[in-house]
Amino acid sequence: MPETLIFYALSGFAIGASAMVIGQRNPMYSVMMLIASFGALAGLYVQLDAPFVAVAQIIIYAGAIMVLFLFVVMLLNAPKEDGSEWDRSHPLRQPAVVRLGGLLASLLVVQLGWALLSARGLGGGVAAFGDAETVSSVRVLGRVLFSEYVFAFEATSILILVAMVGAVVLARREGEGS
Amino acid sequence: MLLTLSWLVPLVGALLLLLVGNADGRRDGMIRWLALGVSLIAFAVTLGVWAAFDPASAEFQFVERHSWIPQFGIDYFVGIDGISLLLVVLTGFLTPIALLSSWGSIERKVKEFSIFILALEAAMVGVFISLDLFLFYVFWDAMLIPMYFLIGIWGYDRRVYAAIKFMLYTMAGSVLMLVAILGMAYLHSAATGSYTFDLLKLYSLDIAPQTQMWFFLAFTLAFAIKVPLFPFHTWLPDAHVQAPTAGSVILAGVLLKMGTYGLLRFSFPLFPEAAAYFAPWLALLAVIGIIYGALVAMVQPDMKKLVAYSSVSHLGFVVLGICAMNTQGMQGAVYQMLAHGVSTGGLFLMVGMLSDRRHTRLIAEFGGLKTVMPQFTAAFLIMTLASIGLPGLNGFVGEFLIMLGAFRWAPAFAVAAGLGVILSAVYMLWMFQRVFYGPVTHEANETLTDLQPREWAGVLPLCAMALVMGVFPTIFLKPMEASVDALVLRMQATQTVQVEIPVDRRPDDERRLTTVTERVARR
Amino acid sequence: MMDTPFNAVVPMLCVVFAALAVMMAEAFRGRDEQMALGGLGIVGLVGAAVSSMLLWNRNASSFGVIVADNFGLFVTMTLVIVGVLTIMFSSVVVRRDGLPAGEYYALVLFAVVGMIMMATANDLLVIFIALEILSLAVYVLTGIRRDDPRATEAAFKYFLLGAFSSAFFLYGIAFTYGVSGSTRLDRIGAFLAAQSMSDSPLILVAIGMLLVGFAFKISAVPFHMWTPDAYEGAPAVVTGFMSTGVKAAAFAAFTRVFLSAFEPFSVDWAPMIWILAVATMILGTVVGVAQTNVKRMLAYSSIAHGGYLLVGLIAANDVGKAAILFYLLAYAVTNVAAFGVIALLGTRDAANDELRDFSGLWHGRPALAALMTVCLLSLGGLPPTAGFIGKWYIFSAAVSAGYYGLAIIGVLTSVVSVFFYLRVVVMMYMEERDPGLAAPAHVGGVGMVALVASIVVIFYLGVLPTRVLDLAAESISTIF
Amino acid sequence: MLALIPLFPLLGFLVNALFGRRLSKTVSGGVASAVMVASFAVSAFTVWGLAGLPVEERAIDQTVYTWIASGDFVLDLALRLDPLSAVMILVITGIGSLIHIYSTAYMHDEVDSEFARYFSYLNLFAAFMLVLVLGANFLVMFVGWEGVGLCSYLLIGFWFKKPSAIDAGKKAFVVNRIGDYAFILGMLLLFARFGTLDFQQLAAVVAGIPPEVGVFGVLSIASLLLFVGATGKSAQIPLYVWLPDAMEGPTPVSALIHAATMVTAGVYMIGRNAVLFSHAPETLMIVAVVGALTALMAATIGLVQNDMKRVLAYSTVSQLGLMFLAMGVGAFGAGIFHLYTHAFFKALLFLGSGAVIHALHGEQDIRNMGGLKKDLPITYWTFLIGALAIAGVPLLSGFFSKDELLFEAFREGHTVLWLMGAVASLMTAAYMFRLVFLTFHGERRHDAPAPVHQLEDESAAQAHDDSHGAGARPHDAPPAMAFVLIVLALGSVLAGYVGVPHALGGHNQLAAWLAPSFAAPGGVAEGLHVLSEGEAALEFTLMGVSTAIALGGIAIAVLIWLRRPQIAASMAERYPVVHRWLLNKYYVDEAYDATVVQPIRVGSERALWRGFDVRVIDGAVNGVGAIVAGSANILRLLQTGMVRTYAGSMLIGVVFILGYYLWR
Amino acid sequence: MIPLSHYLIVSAILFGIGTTGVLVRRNLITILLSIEIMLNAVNLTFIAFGRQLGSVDGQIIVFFVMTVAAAEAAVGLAIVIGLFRHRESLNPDAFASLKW
Repeated sequence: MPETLIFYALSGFAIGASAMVIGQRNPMYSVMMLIASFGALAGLYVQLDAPFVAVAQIIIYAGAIMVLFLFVVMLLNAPKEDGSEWDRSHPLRQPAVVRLGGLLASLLVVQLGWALLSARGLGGGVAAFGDAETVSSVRVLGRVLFSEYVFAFEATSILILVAMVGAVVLARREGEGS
Repeated sequence: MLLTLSWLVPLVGALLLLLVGNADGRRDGMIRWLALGVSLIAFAVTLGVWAAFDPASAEFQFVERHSWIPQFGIDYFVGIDGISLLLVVLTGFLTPIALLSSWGSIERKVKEFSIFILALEAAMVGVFISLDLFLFYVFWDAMLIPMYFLIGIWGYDRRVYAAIKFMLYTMAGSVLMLVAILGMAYLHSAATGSYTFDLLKLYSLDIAPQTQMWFFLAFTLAFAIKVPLFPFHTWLPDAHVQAPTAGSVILAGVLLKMGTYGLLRFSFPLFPEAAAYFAPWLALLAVIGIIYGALVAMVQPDMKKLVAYSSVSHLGFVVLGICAMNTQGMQGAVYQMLAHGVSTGGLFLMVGMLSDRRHTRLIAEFGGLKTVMPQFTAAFLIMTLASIGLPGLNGFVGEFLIMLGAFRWAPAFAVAAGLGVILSAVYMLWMFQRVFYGPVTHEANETLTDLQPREWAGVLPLCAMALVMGVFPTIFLKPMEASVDALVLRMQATQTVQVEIPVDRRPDDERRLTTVTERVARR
Repeated sequence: MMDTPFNAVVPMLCVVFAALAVMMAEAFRGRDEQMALGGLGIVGLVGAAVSSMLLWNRNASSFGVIVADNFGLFVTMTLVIVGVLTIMFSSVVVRRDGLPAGEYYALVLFAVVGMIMMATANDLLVIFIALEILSLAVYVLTGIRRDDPRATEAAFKYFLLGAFSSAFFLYGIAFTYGVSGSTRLDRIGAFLAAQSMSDSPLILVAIGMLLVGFAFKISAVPFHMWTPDAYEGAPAVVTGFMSTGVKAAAFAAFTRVFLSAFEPFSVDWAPMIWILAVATMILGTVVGVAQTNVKRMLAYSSIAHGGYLLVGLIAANDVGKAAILFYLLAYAVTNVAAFGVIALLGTRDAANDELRDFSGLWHGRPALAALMTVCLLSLGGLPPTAGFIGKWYIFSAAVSAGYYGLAIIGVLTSVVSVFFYLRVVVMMYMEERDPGLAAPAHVGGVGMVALVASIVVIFYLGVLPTRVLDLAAESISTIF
Repeated sequence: MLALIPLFPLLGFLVNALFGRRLSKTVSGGVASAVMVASFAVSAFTVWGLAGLPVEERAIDQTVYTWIASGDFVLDLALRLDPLSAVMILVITGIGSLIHIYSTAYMHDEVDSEFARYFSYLNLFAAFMLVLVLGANFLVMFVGWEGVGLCSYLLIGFWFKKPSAIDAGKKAFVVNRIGDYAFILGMLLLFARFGTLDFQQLAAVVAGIPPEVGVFGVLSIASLLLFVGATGKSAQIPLYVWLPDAMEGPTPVSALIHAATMVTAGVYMIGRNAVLFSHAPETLMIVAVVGALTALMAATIGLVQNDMKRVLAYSTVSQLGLMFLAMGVGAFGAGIFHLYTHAFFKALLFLGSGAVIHALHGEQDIRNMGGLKKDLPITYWTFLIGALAIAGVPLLSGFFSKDELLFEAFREGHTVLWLMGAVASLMTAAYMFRLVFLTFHGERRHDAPAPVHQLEDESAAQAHDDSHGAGARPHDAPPAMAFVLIVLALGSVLAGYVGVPHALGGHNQLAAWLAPSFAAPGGVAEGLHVLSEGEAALEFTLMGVSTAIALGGIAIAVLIWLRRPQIAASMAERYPVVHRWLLNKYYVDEAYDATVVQPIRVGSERALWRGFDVRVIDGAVNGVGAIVAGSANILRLLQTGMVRTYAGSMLIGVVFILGYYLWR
Repeated sequence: MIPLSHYLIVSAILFGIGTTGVLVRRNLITILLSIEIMLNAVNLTFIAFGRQLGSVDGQIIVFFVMTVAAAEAAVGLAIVIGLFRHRESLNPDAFASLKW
């Protein structure tokens, strides 16, 4: 039963932290909350026999990407959400419409939940299948990554290259280059 | 090869003109002569086709077939029978006249104008000679483009509206035909395993009656808009009024015929059962158009509009003749197409000359022109009378044959259509009276010049043709006879139309009729 | 060509190397030194084209995830053409607008790499990565004029919504993976084919989510909202690139995924796509009518064209698949050229992409006006242009699959679309030049060559399509 | 040979039409007259040849070429000369020649080009008229039928600057067209039913069908339609309204076209199809009644008209009515006989009136005339002869023909019709002499200013003034006109002697000559009706009555308009309604205008064009465009520019798709 | 034993939260964060499915997703910086000059 308890605790924490991310106005706190949420998710990954991913989650996600966010937040020095009212003459620019967006999102969750609950074969315990050893083995992971997924891996390098070039091009100060 | 030449000559001519540098209009004169020369050569080619045409045969002649897009069974497949022959010749005949008419009125961008006219001719000829539905559709749609530019660039004040309306209206109808054409090809492939757009093969395709109905409607809508059949006619007054003279001449002379030609060549023979079912309805619309067009023409203050509405009325006769689905009706219909091309083309030509001189087309702006322009008046009178359908001129033969055919089919339609005979006299003569008779009421009209030699060059062939067509109609009826008979047989073979046998027949008619009935029986 | 396990990626590699070469060259370029960077890119693209030709009919496959079947190669060729034309037009624009040449060309080439990858990928994950490669490159290209707030805004909108949609797409992949245990299309297909038709809600959710991802990229309604804004804000030449390349790549992947892996569920997805197609065709054309900015208008037009392509997808027969390919090619050439004209008419300070900027163009630049007209007529589907044959093909696919309703809606909307294409023609030919406007720019050199070449291709495809139709038909014969 | 007859005038037409502007008046007038005389010569020659043939074979056929051939409808341009058409061509070419000659003098004041134009029209008319009567089938006849209508239109509107003239021309054409419409339908019906339009073949077929007594079958309908056509051309109720207006044309035109030849085409047509009509007795009855009514009605109007030519016009209508009455009772020979004599005296009367008008510089109102007897002796005497002839005074041509006509009506038992005819005759005599008296007798009133409504052709009036000088005494007719008047006067006296009835010891050669034309081909030409003893007596009696009527009418005229002019005025005062009613021609024109013309015109303009065409149809077309554009303008507003709305739109899509899949 | 569906539902809820964030937040940074939440939600799904299937594929895909997320974040943040330079604002609604 502790397993279950831990699951609910972690899930609750992840959901709560995520809700906090979008629930308040200071982006700095949002980033912090997101890191917290990622932490909780890492816990869930461990529970799912994916310790390596969990570590990567903490190191890469929380450690690198979120830092980047933090860096930008501080760079821009815009701690508060810009609450100034822009042109609202258009009916679709009314705040109510935004609330409708929230409603839609909840509808989406309901749909997904409905689908998941009505699907067969999902009710069994998640760890009942396969071999936990294999699944959590970094060796297997590495072998599969560099055999089955080698092309994707290489492609990712192009992706990162594009992102780098792009970020440089866009974020460069005016008048620099060319 | 001759047939291909007949549309290739103008097209190549247009491309050649494209190469002539004429940035500042210095070579306008040369270009005019070049264009005229090309169109005359094209006319000569069509005459050559006529000369070599065998009128005794109902088969398609000068057939050329080259594989074009084999994946769909699309061929470059052209050929003519007696029906299309004459329309091709008409096209060849009217284009030089249209070009001539522009000499006085088109001052700017002469090169482009000539190119568009020649391109238009190529597309129009293409429409009439295509025996492949795809090829036909290509020409059909391609024809819109030069016409659109002709109206839009060289037209009068509301030209843009008219051009767009013309284009969209016509397209809206023809795209449904496109779907039906595709459907036909699909049905053929379902039946035989291969796609084809070959008209002759599709003729023999057995289509379920229900499907026929839909396809027939799709085809017919496209053609009805082009004709234009009431109530799809409202693009016509706008297009006609706004088009430059040459455009109006070609529009009235040839373009409208494409609709009725389409009915004859495609809608009816492809879907004979549907045609039999819908013929009365079409005829009803045609008759409404005849009367309605005439009544509305009567009260038009604008000469071009008047002639345009008169076209609605005249073309109604053609559709009625086609619907009758007997020899007289169909022959009359084809004849009326030619006659209308000549007489209405002539009317537009001459209204255009007036408009060039006075920059107005309002009837009220004229009056008493007979005093200042006697020659013009005489020529106009001939065209007016031709349009009215006076015996001895071209309009009568077609109208009479149509009414004869219609009467044998459904007398009520002929009776109603005949009212058009009365009304056409009313509106044409009324206009003639207001424009040419009476004292000269506007000062500007007192100095108008009479017909110039160059203008005569355009008017005279039309007048002569009106007379020749009225006096010696057999010249034109003969070549189409075999084709029309074959068409009639095809239509009647698939339906139980009572062939009315006259009580009294002359011996030669007897023979003709028995052969007809035998052939029907043999089917 | 030798048979090696890497054959299938050769076209992609050519372009990758060209991109890298461009970046290197840029790095070593002197401050004011002019370099034919675009030429390098073209060399790479030509290499890709040559290798694709060599690979034709060989059905090569590499790493199990990249398949250079004829289908993919056909799209590759299309993309190469798009890339070459884009680079040719860009050569004018980059110099004029002072864009960072090296990065610019590199990004274009990387985007092409992503597109080719997407078109030839046989794995949902690779498709996703390819999608991201091309998307990121295009986001950046959209906003490459950093001095232009509208360009930045466009990039931001495109990016945000793109990221949003790719999350859905990814979710779809996740469900697919969860249900079938793999991301490989062949395996998914095999798994699903073995399934009984018991409607598993998960697979339907997966289909729906994937549909969202693709629909976004091909800007199907209601996932089209980014399109007008991004197309309008981006530099015209980039718009031309993304409106064709991205769409072609996305459609290739879309077709491949839905007609191979999810083919057994076509009963489920076809009606949905039917709805999307109808909405897309109608909304694209109708709203296009109200536009006064030519780029924005063409954006709506490209939405509508996406709708026509969907029609081919729904038909889901051999005709339909080949029709998609042919249509993509015809549309790509035409649209690139049309945006090319707009790009060439712009200046550094003014985009000159409003309708009135085209007024009286015929009098000043008759050739340019004529070329633009041909493009517009082709987009409108009038003979004798490529667009006409394309529409013909698409609608025959619909008709032969029995979708008469779709065909009728399609042809009617195409009539409406002709209206707004004609508005440009009206402006160019039937209006006098607005006296307040500067004389239109002179166009010469590479840009003109590219334009004329496009027009030649448009007419070639419109008059003698046999060869290309054959290729398209061969393309679908090798797979699914 | 036959073709030459119409070809001559056609040639004249071409010469004058193409080169007329460059020809002098002498040449163009000379050519025009010469071709007519030539045509007359050829006609006379051919008719001579025809007369030499045996009675059964009296027909000359000539097929020029096949005009229209379509399926089983093969129609030759074929001409046929038979006794009936022989009479007609002689009348046409004969009187035509005279009128051409007359015109050379009458129209001499026109400028050269107009002069040539006039003669070209006149020649063209003659050509078409000859085609009309020579045509061997309906369609060829129809060519002539329409052609003469056209020429009539052109000639009525010859003075094209005069609005009333061109209006009249148009009216004539349009009203004729209404008749033609029925005519065409009749032809269609005949062809559809019998497969031929050839007169001979048709007659042969119809002869084999029992007459439609008491039923209204195909024959009756067809013949009725043809008759409606005839009412248009021959100015019968209800389509007679154009003829009085047609007097706007030059007077010789009125004489030739609107008195002697064209307007009789309807009568001729019925004669031509005697077999058909006699197989449709119901139609014949209608013909007779319409003819009688027209005769009577026109005569009443003629009594009060003040325009010289209009009086004659109504007289023509009335006389045509009598002819139809004859045709209607089956007395085809009598009808044609009257047609023939009428051609002479009515042409004479018109030309005489033309001489008067010519002399008075265009004055046509008899209230402004009087006392011209002394100044215009030739005109007066010839006019008087014409008036006597039309009044039916014995021994003049009109007497014989009218008498035969009324006798036949009586003999066939149509007493009421006879009575109507008789009354009409009485009134004819009366108003003709009213005309004579007011014009030539009494005080001179012609210096009185012309009434305002009298619209004159300015240039013509100008020309008159130049040549004659203002205020000069009226001249009598110049030689060319005088010659024609005298010839016609002789004709009016003598023409009747070809048809002297048996009762008077004659042989009625005309009836005998015509008889084969009214019989079915190959059928037995009905032998001449040999009068029984009682009938001969009856004929004598009726002859007496006729004479009495003629003299009575003249006497009334003498009394009212010569001796006691105040009677006319007091009668007009006493019965103002009747007078006004008559003066305004029963308001028929106004009624047509109010019930047909205006509703069509206003309806077409307001309802059909501006209402239906522009608003409804074009409105629908533009409406579709507007709907598209409108929805475009609404839908584009969804594109708010705010990225979160876009995301929302996408989410709606997602939810929709998932919802569709999960809960469908 | 926690059922697979629980993980998936947690993931779905997270996904929903991310979606909501995109729609309702008026700060570009937060919106980007919301997208990160969505991607993470998907990651959870992958891993859960992978665990259930007993394969490492799910985990490997997650690595790629992380990479993609990083790349997206880089470009996204660069764009945000660009935007901020133009308008001095991070409100997405401020950037609505392209419309209709």
